[in-house]
Parts: sequence; C-alpha cells; structure tokens
Amino acid sequence: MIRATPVQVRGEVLARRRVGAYHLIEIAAGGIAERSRPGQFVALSVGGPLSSMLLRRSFALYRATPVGAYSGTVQIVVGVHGRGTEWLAAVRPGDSLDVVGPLGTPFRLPSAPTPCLLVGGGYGSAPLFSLADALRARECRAEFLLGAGTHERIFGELEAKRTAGAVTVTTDDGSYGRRGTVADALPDEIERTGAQAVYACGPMPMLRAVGAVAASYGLPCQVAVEESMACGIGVCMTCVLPVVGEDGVTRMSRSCVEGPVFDHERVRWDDVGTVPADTLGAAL
Amino acid sequence: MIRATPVQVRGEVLARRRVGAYHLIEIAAGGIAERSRPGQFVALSVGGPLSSMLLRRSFALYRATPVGAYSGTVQIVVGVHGRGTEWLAAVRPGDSLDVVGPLGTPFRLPSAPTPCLLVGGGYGSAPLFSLADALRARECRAEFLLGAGTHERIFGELEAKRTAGAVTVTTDDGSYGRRGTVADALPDEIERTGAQAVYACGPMPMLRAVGAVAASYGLPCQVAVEESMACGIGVCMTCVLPVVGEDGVTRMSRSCVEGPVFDHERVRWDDVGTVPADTLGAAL
Amino acid sequence: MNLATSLGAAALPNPVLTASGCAAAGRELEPFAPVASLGAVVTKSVTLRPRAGRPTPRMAETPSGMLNSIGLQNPGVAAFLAHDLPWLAERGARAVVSIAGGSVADYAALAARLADAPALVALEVNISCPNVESRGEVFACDPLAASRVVAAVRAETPAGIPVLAKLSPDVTDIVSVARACVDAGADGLTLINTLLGMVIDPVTLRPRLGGVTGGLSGPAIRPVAVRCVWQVHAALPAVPILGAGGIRTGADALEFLLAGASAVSVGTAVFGDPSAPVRVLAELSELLAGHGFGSVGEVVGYAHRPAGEERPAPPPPAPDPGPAPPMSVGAGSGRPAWRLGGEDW
Amino acid sequence: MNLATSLGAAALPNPVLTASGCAAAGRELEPFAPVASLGAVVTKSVTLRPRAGRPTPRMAETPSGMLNSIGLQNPGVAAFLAHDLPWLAERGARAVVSIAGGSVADYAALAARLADAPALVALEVNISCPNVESRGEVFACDPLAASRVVAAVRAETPAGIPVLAKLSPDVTDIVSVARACVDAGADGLTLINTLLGMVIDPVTLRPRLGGVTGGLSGPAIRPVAVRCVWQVHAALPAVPILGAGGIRTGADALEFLLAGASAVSVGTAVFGDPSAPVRVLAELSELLAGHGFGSVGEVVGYAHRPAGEERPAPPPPAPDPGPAPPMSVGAGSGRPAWRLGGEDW
Ligand SMILES: Cc1cc2nc3c(=O)[nH]c(=O)nc-3n(C[C@H](O)[C@H](O)[C@H](O)COP(=O)(O)OP(=O)(O)OC[C@H]3O[C@@H](n4cnc5c(N)ncnc54)[C@H](O)[C@@H]3O)c2cc1C
Ligand SMILES: Cc1cc2nc3c(=O)[nH]c(=O)nc-3n(C[C@H](O)[C@H](O)[C@H](O)COP(=O)(O)OP(=O)(O)OC[C@H]3O[C@@H](n4cnc5c(N)ncnc54)[C@H](O)[C@@H]3O)c2cc1C
Ligand SMILES: Cc1cc2nc3c(=O)[nH]c(=O)nc-3n(C[C@H](O)[C@H](O)[C@H](O)COP(=O)(O)O)c2cc1C
Ligand SMILES: Cc1cc2nc3c(=O)[nH]c(=O)nc-3n(C[C@H](O)[C@H](O)[C@H](O)COP(=O)(O)O)c2cc1C
Ligand code: FES
Ligand code: FES
Repeated sequence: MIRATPVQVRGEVLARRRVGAYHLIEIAAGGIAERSRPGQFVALSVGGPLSSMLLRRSFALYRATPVGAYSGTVQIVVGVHGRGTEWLAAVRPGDSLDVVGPLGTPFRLPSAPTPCLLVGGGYGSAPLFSLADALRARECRAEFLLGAGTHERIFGELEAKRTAGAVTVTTDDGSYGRRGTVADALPDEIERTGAQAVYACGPMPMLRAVGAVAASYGLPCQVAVEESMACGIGVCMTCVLPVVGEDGVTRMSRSCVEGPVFDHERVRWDDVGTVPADTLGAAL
Repeated sequence: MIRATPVQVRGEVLARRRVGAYHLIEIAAGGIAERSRPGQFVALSVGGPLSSMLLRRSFALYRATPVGAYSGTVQIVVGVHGRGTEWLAAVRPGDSLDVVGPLGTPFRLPSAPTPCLLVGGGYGSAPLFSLADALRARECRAEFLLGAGTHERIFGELEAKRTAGAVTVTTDDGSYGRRGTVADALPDEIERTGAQAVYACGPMPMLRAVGAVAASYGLPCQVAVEESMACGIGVCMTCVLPVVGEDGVTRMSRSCVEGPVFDHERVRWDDVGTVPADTLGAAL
Repeated sequence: MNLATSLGAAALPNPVLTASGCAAAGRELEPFAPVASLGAVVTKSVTLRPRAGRPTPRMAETPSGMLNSIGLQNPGVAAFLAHDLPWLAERGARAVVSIAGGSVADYAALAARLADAPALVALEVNISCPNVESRGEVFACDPLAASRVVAAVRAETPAGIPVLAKLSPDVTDIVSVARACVDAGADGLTLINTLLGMVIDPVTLRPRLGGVTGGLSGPAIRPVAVRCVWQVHAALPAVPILGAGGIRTGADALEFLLAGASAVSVGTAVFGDPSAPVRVLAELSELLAGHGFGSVGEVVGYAHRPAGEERPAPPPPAPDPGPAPPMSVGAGSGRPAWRLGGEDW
Repeated sequence: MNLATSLGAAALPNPVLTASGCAAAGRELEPFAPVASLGAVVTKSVTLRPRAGRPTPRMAETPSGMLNSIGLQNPGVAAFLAHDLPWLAERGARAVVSIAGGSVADYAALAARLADAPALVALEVNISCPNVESRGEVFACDPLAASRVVAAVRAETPAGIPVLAKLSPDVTDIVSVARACVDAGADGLTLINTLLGMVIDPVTLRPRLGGVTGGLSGPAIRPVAVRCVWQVHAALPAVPILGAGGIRTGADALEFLLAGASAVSVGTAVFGDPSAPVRVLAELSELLAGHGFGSVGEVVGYAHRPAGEERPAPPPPAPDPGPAPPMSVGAGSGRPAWRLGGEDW
C-alpha cells in the first residue's frame, strides 16, 4: 500500500463549537487535507510549549477540505476524556495548534458497487461521513447505524439522515432511538439494508461485537481501532495489538501505522491487552 | 512588627496593557489590597494547572485599591524575563490568576516629617508610588530618581512628575535623561532635594551602589531586594542573603518574610551569593 | 468515612502531612493550611547546632519539578525546641520531627534532646546526609551506615515515639536499605527524599546552583516515588510507610496509599499552592468515599491485590462515551463470504 | 561553526542523534527529520531473536515525562540486518546500533552478527536488561555483570567501531559502573537510560502499565541525566559520552555538552514533536555560535572550568532591565546620621 507521507504543520483554529457531548474543531492546516483518506487521523500537541503534557492526542479526521478560503482545513470531533482533550475543548479561534497528519491506514473501498453499512459508536462515527462520500463516489450505497450511551453522545445523526435517508440510532438505556447497542441492532440493519460490507469505528468492545455479527453473516468488516498512542507515527511500539498477518502469524502490530483500520477477522480480540503465546517473539 | 497574614485568592485579570517595556496587569483579588502596605509583594501562579512550571512568580505591588467596582484590586508591573513572565505578559481580561499576598515586609515610614528620595531602577520603581502616597500622608516630601538601561525601561516617569514635580531620570547610555546610573546621579539629587532618607528598589547592584552613596551622606536607606524565590512565604529557605541582625550577628535571612525591605546597612553586599564564615551556623 | 491512620505507634487524624523542608515548622503555613487540621507537620530537618546552609542560588525550576540545594539551613535543635515545637503544641498540632547529622553520634544526641519534646509524635531520620566519618558518603546509600544511625536513634527514643527512616531513591536496591533500617529498629519508612540532579545555565555556561548539584522534587519524580513505595511495601508489607514525592492532588495521594503508604507528605506542591495540604486532604477524602472505602487502612497497598480480585464498591463512571459491550450478539445467517477489494489509491 | 564531533572512532557530522527506542530504525522519522541530516540514528535495541514485548497498556503520560514498558519489541537481528540497516545505508545515514540480550553470550553473538553491517558507526550496548543467568538482576546495576557484557561485545567488534555502554541511572554510584565498563573496553558511554517508575490508576486502583513498572523518560528526568553526565565526565574526562534524558531544545542539548557529553540523543521529545532532532540541532548550532564557540570540542565539559575562568566570547545580553552598577559612587558629605522611625502600623 502506498500512502502519502505525513506532514507536521502549525495549524490555526478556525472554529470550535459544541455538538452534543462533543467539540467540533476546525483547523486550517495546509498540506494535510489534500493527502488524507477516510479513516486516517491527525495527532495534535496539547497544552502549549510549557505544558507538562508531552504527548500528542490522536483524532480521526471528520472532514478534510483541501481547498477553500484557507489553504486546507481539517475538522475533528473531540470528546473530553482527560486533561489533553479538556484543554482542546477550550481552544479559541486564532489559537495555533501543531498538527501531524495524515496518519495511519485509510479504510479500503470495495472495487465494485457494494451496499455498505457504516456503524459508529459515540465520536467513532466521525470518520464515517467522509467514508460515505468516498463510497458513494464509487456507487456504493452507504447507510448508517449510530449508537452511544446517551443521546447527546450520538454524533452526526442529522448529517447521516441528510445523506443516507433512514438512519438507525441506539442508546444503551433506550432514552433515544432503539434500546441497546449497535451490535444488538446490527442483524436487523443488515437485513433491512442488504449490506454486503460493514465498516465500524468506536470503542474496542463495540468493534469486537459488531465484527462478530458481521462475521456471522459472512460479511467482511473493517474496523478502526483506538489504542493508546505515545507517538502516533510508528516509532515507539506503544499502540500494539495482536493481529494475524497474511502469513497466518500473529504479530504485535502498531495500530498507528499498520492500523487504525484493520480487517476485523485479523484482530485477536480475545487477546487484546495480552501477548498471546503464539505471537512472533513471545516470551516462552 | 505585626503584619497582616497573607491570603490566597483566585483573582481575575481586569486589564493588561503595555507600558514601555513592561506589562501593567490589574487583578481583582479581594482581601489583598486592604491588608497591603507599600513595599510588599504578591506571588502569582503561572502557566495554568497543567503547566510544567510549579513555582509562583513574585511582583511588587504597584497599586492596591481596597474598594471600588471590584472587591479590591491590585496592580503589578511585569517585565518579561523568562517563561513565567512571558506567560503573564499574555494574560487576557477575564483570565483567572491565583494570587497570594500581601507578602514580605513593607517599607518603614519616618515617624516625623522628613524629605525623602525614592530611587527606582527599571520596574523597581513600581512600589515607590504607593510609598510616596504614604509618605505624603505623613507630611513627608517624596521626590523621585528613576533610572534604567534604556528609555522604555523607565517606569512611571509621568506619574512621578504629576505627584512630585521635578523628576530626574537616568539611562545607562544617555539616550534619555541624564547619562549614567541612578547612583551616579544620586549625590546631586540628595543635594538638590535636601533628602534626609533614601528608599530604593531595583536590581541588586543598583541597591548596593545607591545605599553606599546614601551612607556616604550619612542618610538612612531602605532597599527592597530581589532574590530568587521558590515559595515566597518563608517555608523553603531559598531566598536568603547575609544580613546583620540587631545583635550584630550575621544570619542567612529570608528575603520573602524578613525582607524584601531591609536597611541597606544591614545587608552584607560583598557577601551576597556566599555564606560568610562568621554567619551563624556557617560550616567551619 | 474515617480518615484516621497511623505510622506505627503514632496515631494521626488523617493521612496528609507536610514534607520536611517544605513547611518550615508550620508557622508560615498556618494562614493557608491550619497545622492542627493536618495529619501532622513534618518539620524541616534540624541539626544539633545552627546551620547556615549553602550559598545562593539555592533553587532552579525544572520541568514539573525543582532542584534545591538549601544545605539544611536551620536554627539548631535548641532554638527549635524553644520556639517551634511549643508553638505547634499550643495549636494542638502533631509534629513529626526530622533530624539530620553528620555522624551516628549527632543523630543519637538529637534523638535524646527531643525525647520528651512537646507535640512530637514521631521522629523522621533524614539519612540523606553526608557521613563526615566516611569520606562524605551519604548514610542512605549504604545499608550498614543507615542501620547504624537508625539503631542509635531508636535507642534514645521513647517506645511510644516511632522512628521513621527516610530513604533516598538514589540507590541500586532500595529494598535492601529499607530492610536494613527495619532490622535496625525503624518502626516505619519515609519514601522518598529527592533525587540528585543538576542544571547548567545556558547563559552563564555554569551550574545554576550555588551547591552545583541539588535535590530534584515535585511531580516530575512521582513515578519514581510510587515505584519505591510499591517495591518496599511488596517486600515488607507490615512496615508503615510515609509516602512523598510529587504529590499535588488527592489522586496523587491515593496512588501512594494504593502502592502501600499509610500516610503521605505534601512537599514541593506547597510552594506553588500553600493550601495544597488541606486541598489534597479534601480531594483524597472525596475520592476514597467515591470508591466506597470505609477507612484508610482498607486502601493501603490495595493496588497489590491479585488480578481478578475486585472491590464490591460502586465503580466510578466509565470515562468512555461509547456504547457498552453488547450483552448478546445476533446469530449468523449463513450468507456467502465476500471480500473487499484491495487498497487502490 | 564546525558541528562535527566524534564518539571514539566514530566521526559524526553533528552532535544530535536520536535515542534508542524513540526513532525505530529511522524510516518513520524520515518525513520529519531526514535521517542523513542527523549525527546518527540510534536504533531500537535489537535482540538475537524477534521479541513481542510486554502486554498493553505500554505507556502512561506523567508530569513532563512518560513511562514505557515496551519490553524491547523488535523483529530480531536477522530482519534488522535485512531491512533496516540497508535502508539507512542507502540514505547515507549513520547508525549507532543498540543491542540487548539476556546473557553475555547473547550480546557477544549480536556483536558478531553486526560486525560488518552497513551504516554501522558504533554499537550501543543496552545493559538495562535483566540477566537471565542471575535472578534477573539488571546488568547495568552491577559493575561486574556490566563489564562482562562490555568485554564480550568489545571482543567481537571491529576496532574501528566504538562500543558504547548505556548506563542506568538507577544505581548508587554511576561512576563505579562507568569505570568498570571503560576498564572492560568500552570506548564510550551513553548516559542515561530511563529511571524505573510506576503509575497507579486512580479509577481502576491498579498499576496503569501492563508491565506494572516502566521506564521514566522525558524532560522530567533531565536534571538527573545532566548530573550523571557531569559526575562521569568529572571522573573520566577522556571518555566520550553520548548524553540523553529529556532533551527537547537546543539549550537542553547545550546543557549536556557543557556537562561533558560529546553528542546527545533526542528521545521522548520526538513523540511530541517528530521534527525535534532537526530543530534541536538548529537551535544548538545557533546557541553555540552566539556564545562564540568555534567547534563542538570546545564546549564539551566547559561547565567544569574553575570558577573565575571566563570565555572571551561576546557575552549574551543581560536579562536584567535595570541600570548597570555604577562605575563611581559620590563621596560622603559628612551630614549628621539620622534614623528612620520604627514600624508603626
Ligand atoms: C486513531 C485514533 C483516533 C481517535 N479519534 C478520536 C476522535 O475522533 N475523537 C475523540 O474524541 N477521540 C479520539 N481518539 C481518542 C483520543 O485520542 C483520546 O481520547 C485522547 O488521546 C485522550 O487524551 P486526554 O489527554 O484527554 O487523556 P489522557 O488520559 O490524559 O491521555 C494521556 C495519554 O494517553 C493517550 N491516550 C489516552 N487515551 C487514548 C486513546 N483512547 N487513544 C489514544 N491515545 C490515548 C493520550 O494521547 C495521551 O498521550 C482517537 C484515538 C485514536 C488512537
Ligand atoms: C520581592 C520581589 C518583587 C519583584 N517584583 C517584580 C516586579 O514588580 N516586576 C517584575 O517584572 N519582576 C519582579 N520581580 C522579579 C520577578 O519575580 C521575576 O522576574 C520572575 O519571577 C521571573 O520569572 P520567569 O518565569 O520569567 O523566569 P524564570 O527564570 O523562568 O523563573 C524560574 C524560577 O525562578 C524564580 N525567579 C527567577 N528570577 C527571579 C527573581 N528575580 N526574583 C524572584 N524569583 C525569581 C521564579 O519565580 C521561578 O520560580 C520581583 C521579585 C521579587 C523577589
Ligand atoms: C526546598 C526543599 C527542602 C527540603 N528539605 C528537606 C529536609 O530538610 N529534610 C528532608 O528530609 N527532606 C527535605 N526535602 C525533601 C522533601 O521532604 C521531600 O522528601 C521531597 O521533596 C519529595 O517530595 P515533594 O516532591 O513533594 O517535594 C526538601 C525538599 C525541598 C524541595
Ligand atoms: C518508548 C521508549 C522506548 C525505549 N526503548 C529503548 C530501547 O529499546 N533501548 C534503550 O537502550 N533505550 C530505550 N529507551 C530509552 C531512551 O533511549 C532514552 O535513553 C531515555 O528515554 C531517556 O531519554 P529521553 O528522555 O530523551 O527519552 C526507550 C525510551 C522510550 C521512551
Ligand atoms: S503510537 Fe508509537 S508506534 Fe504507534
Ligand atoms: S522563598 Fe521560600 S523562604 Fe523565601
């Protein structure tokens, strides 16, 4: 796979606004949008030069617009999790942000028209909208199944409706949409949409469950995983998970450069967080 | 000496503006202004809660206004020196600042009407204006001698003129006012003003020289020193200098609680930065 | 919940103390952190005779930390007994008195002088001092030298007053030093003192500190301190530990308790926030309650429990905004497998 | 100015290198910091056989630092020789190859395999590894074990390739370990590896890292690293040192040179700023020129010069905005002494 080399640029915050539980941040960052593909991510410095936080934070590209009034903009959807995302949730237009990207593997697209189901959990739906555009450009139908714990943690329902017509939404407690998880709703959705492929992005347990349902229907499923990352560019070996290679051998694969998009069936979900004994180079 | 106990308050930046080479910052900080006396200082947190900078930065109180639209305001004059002052120079109205104060010893005032000369170096003139007010309230004449390396580093010339009439200004290179240092100009100023006491605030070499001139005229001189401080409240023993006590014994005195105001003649200027052999507790 | 804890025979109303050298003898802290409200005040190390300390500059700020080379400036034990302990006693505060010396005899003499001092609840033996009788080697770096100091202090100290040995992290094997001190009679351990460090000024091109090297403290060293507490508690689970090193929040304090400390000292954080000790106590107490702990004792060393063994306590809210894992997953329908095309840009 | 420097027989075009484990084998850094423009790439420690490393989570961010417990994941020396060194050689880059093992024999075998590898300019011996033949004690913590490894590697390595022993700061006396390594044939030393640390999660109440403890790196540890370089250079001034530990700016790099390092490695800073190595080099080169140094060699150890001995170089602008001390001070006029009144509020 030939991928564009990432760049490091000093971006400028153009806008930040709340969207449900999240913050939608738009950044002028020349050189990134034109190289990026759906599923890739950017890594941002947080806290300013005197911060005690040394490491970058990673965010899926929600939108990447190569041209326009600014020399190229990217949009990300930030959920506040810890100190770095808290800081990001307070940036103001005009603030400068150091951005590295595009990083990681993009979603691969069907080579022939194929109806696809795009499953997002929480902010995990962010990268699915540009994916839907790319799918449609290839005459692939793209429908959405979005879930979260609560209504305000569903991202992009309106946008999904605008582009895809019917959108199914789940919340854990049923306070909005269908009660339960996206995996609970998935069989009905596969039947309803006639999907021939599934794409998913969201928390790890969700990816695991969604992929299992897809597999039970014999459908291929690509997932964009989220592992804790120190460097984001492939030099530190922090972000690994056990993945089975083409050769059938399990390796601790870096989710920042070999992922974040993996074929669901290649990830050894039972063993995430461990080094399985049959991994290449596992201690005896 | 009975001094008000300091308080720690969450202040709010009301205004920041450039004045020559400095930044004049006004902070609403209830509880500090009403307790403070000329010569005391405040200590501010810098960099925010996630900063890599742990220690406070100290600033002389330029103005302290106990009442008004806000529950009490303080003003400080900040010269950019390192990272902390750089951060302070970028605060915006509405930003919150953790302030501890008032700290340290105030200038002592003559008990009878006495003409005084107030000598300031660079931002060191900041505490002299409230001192002048206090002196005048005691019917002491207060005149100013201000110096700095360059014109933009003279602070408060206009204000000094407004309140004191003639003000002598020196710059090292003579680009503005009299050429040379305040100590060079001091003999003439003592003659001209008939001063019977000298107060000085500024860099250590200046304090030393000013005090020497005052001493040569037999005039008492109080100086507000500036030593690097870690805590500002007297618990760490960082900010010490060799000072001769009433009992004639030299001690490493804390400039944050036993100072910053000292009688010039008590400071062992030749030995600042060392522990003289006859200091109480010096290693043999 | 009940915040009471103890360090050996010393009963403390709560587990948050100051750290030696970061609170003087409590007086200057009183406006910000009333001394009687703290577990105890650990006083600046006191020596037999007054000490003037090292030349300035004595400190340098470093990333999330600072270096100090104060050189144990203190007024000597006589002045300390005359002015400082009575003041703490008047306010109903408890004092853990830190002592420092250059020889075993110094430490013993200090312990004897302090034996019936007011407010005293424990002695902390600062053995991160050069041994003048042994080429200036630091006591804390040699298990034998450390144990000699501890034994001498223990012998001079009343039974009801625990002796805590304060260890340096600058050693190859902190457990062996800890064990030597305990074998010599230490009732508890304080972990950790500062790490030896230095800063060179890029303008003057010389060491920044008057003393050339200094002690590194603050949040920067917290992971080292937690590791030391963890290792020593794992090896000597019955020995009470006073944890210190970079504690700035209640969550930081909790880390130390979980690693095995029975109480904690807040040091450098006081310089940035003089009310830090009381704030840390409030935050810690809220965290402990949130986790459903009923007493400090339950928490001490809790992170050492075997994998799989979980608390029945109410779990804190999950930080993850996404949906929870499904309870059931739909069964397969037997559709034919279909492969996605390869990457084609 | 001339930025060339050397580490023993290894001539380097400039003194800024990457750090082992923080740049993989250079390939992923190339878009941000072209590998040929650096003094050298210090590659991730390689072992004889592939290693899968430790379970995740493998890192925790700490104040101005981070912990890692990667566990030496690497593809093994065969893959490294097949894919990584040729790539570096093609680009005209220099490789300092870091090797790691569990026994003296492992290290020796690695050195033999690498003896005539392309791009290789030096071997860095990562001895912060558990010795499987000695209850897992880390080689770097025992002068004898460390010297055995170094001697074995030196014996297998061609004369023109210097062997650098990379020391751990987690020892009581780093100078004695340094001396043992030099006596065993080390041509230089890399100072320092990470400090052992840990973090406990205040939500899960368990250690944050899969490996429980991990290595602390980043600016938080810089004062410790500078102190180690200072101590070792003072004791062994002729031994070249590769300095590492928290270097993020040119001024940080300068600190290490002044303390006695002949070159520096930029590690953790790369994660926050992938172009850090080239930026540090540019900043350092500007600083050196500003101080009037003509070569790197002049700077190495410069902060050790005796007090009073100053450079003739143009001094940087004084940071103090106030007036300079006066040249002359007016003479006394004999007025009568007069006392200020006492404090009266
Ligand atoms: C490929 C990828 C795409 C992502 N996309 C999004 C997105 O679109 N929107 C969004 O809100 N979040 C996204 N995340 C998660 C986001 O990166 C984390 O929430 C964020 O890094 C947490 O930082 P913090 O400072 O708030 O938390 P802290 O816990 O303080 O972070 C400490 C350190 O751990 C790392 N870390 C902690 N959690 C994660 C995590 N889940 N993933 C990676 N690193 C982590 C941080 O980067 C930082 O270095 C994505 C993560 C990955 C790996
Ligand atoms: C009593 C007193 C009154 C002062 N009044 C003023 C004033 O009115 N206006 C003004 O501009 N400056 C004043 N200063 C100096 C000011 O505190 C320092 O310039 C400032 O602390 C430097 O911080 P920095 O982050 O920019 O520099 P850094 O060098 O990054 O500071 C690092 C650390 O050293 C301490 N430090 C460094 N220099 C000094 C210093 N000169 N004094 C005390 N601590 C220092 C800092 O507080 C900080 O903890 C005063 C200092 C003192 C002691
Ligand atoms: C300025 C300063 C002075 C200190 N003085 C002493 C001392 O006299 N005796 C002692 O045992 N420890 C002393 N310490 C070490 C602290 O008590 C504490 O062990 C260490 O700083 C780590 O905790 P912290 O990171 O919370 O500061 C001092 C620390 C600092 C910063
Ligand atoms: C993620 C990570 C992996 C590391 N891997 C190695 C390694 O494989 N071999 C080694 O000798 N040092 C390794 N180190 C240590 C660094 O090379 C360096 O000595 C240390 O991190 C201090 O420098 P720094 O603060 O600039 O990172 C690693 C450090 C980090 C952060
Ligand atoms: S985050 Fe560093 S290799 Fe993936
Ligand atoms: S600054 Fe801490 S005692 Fe003065």
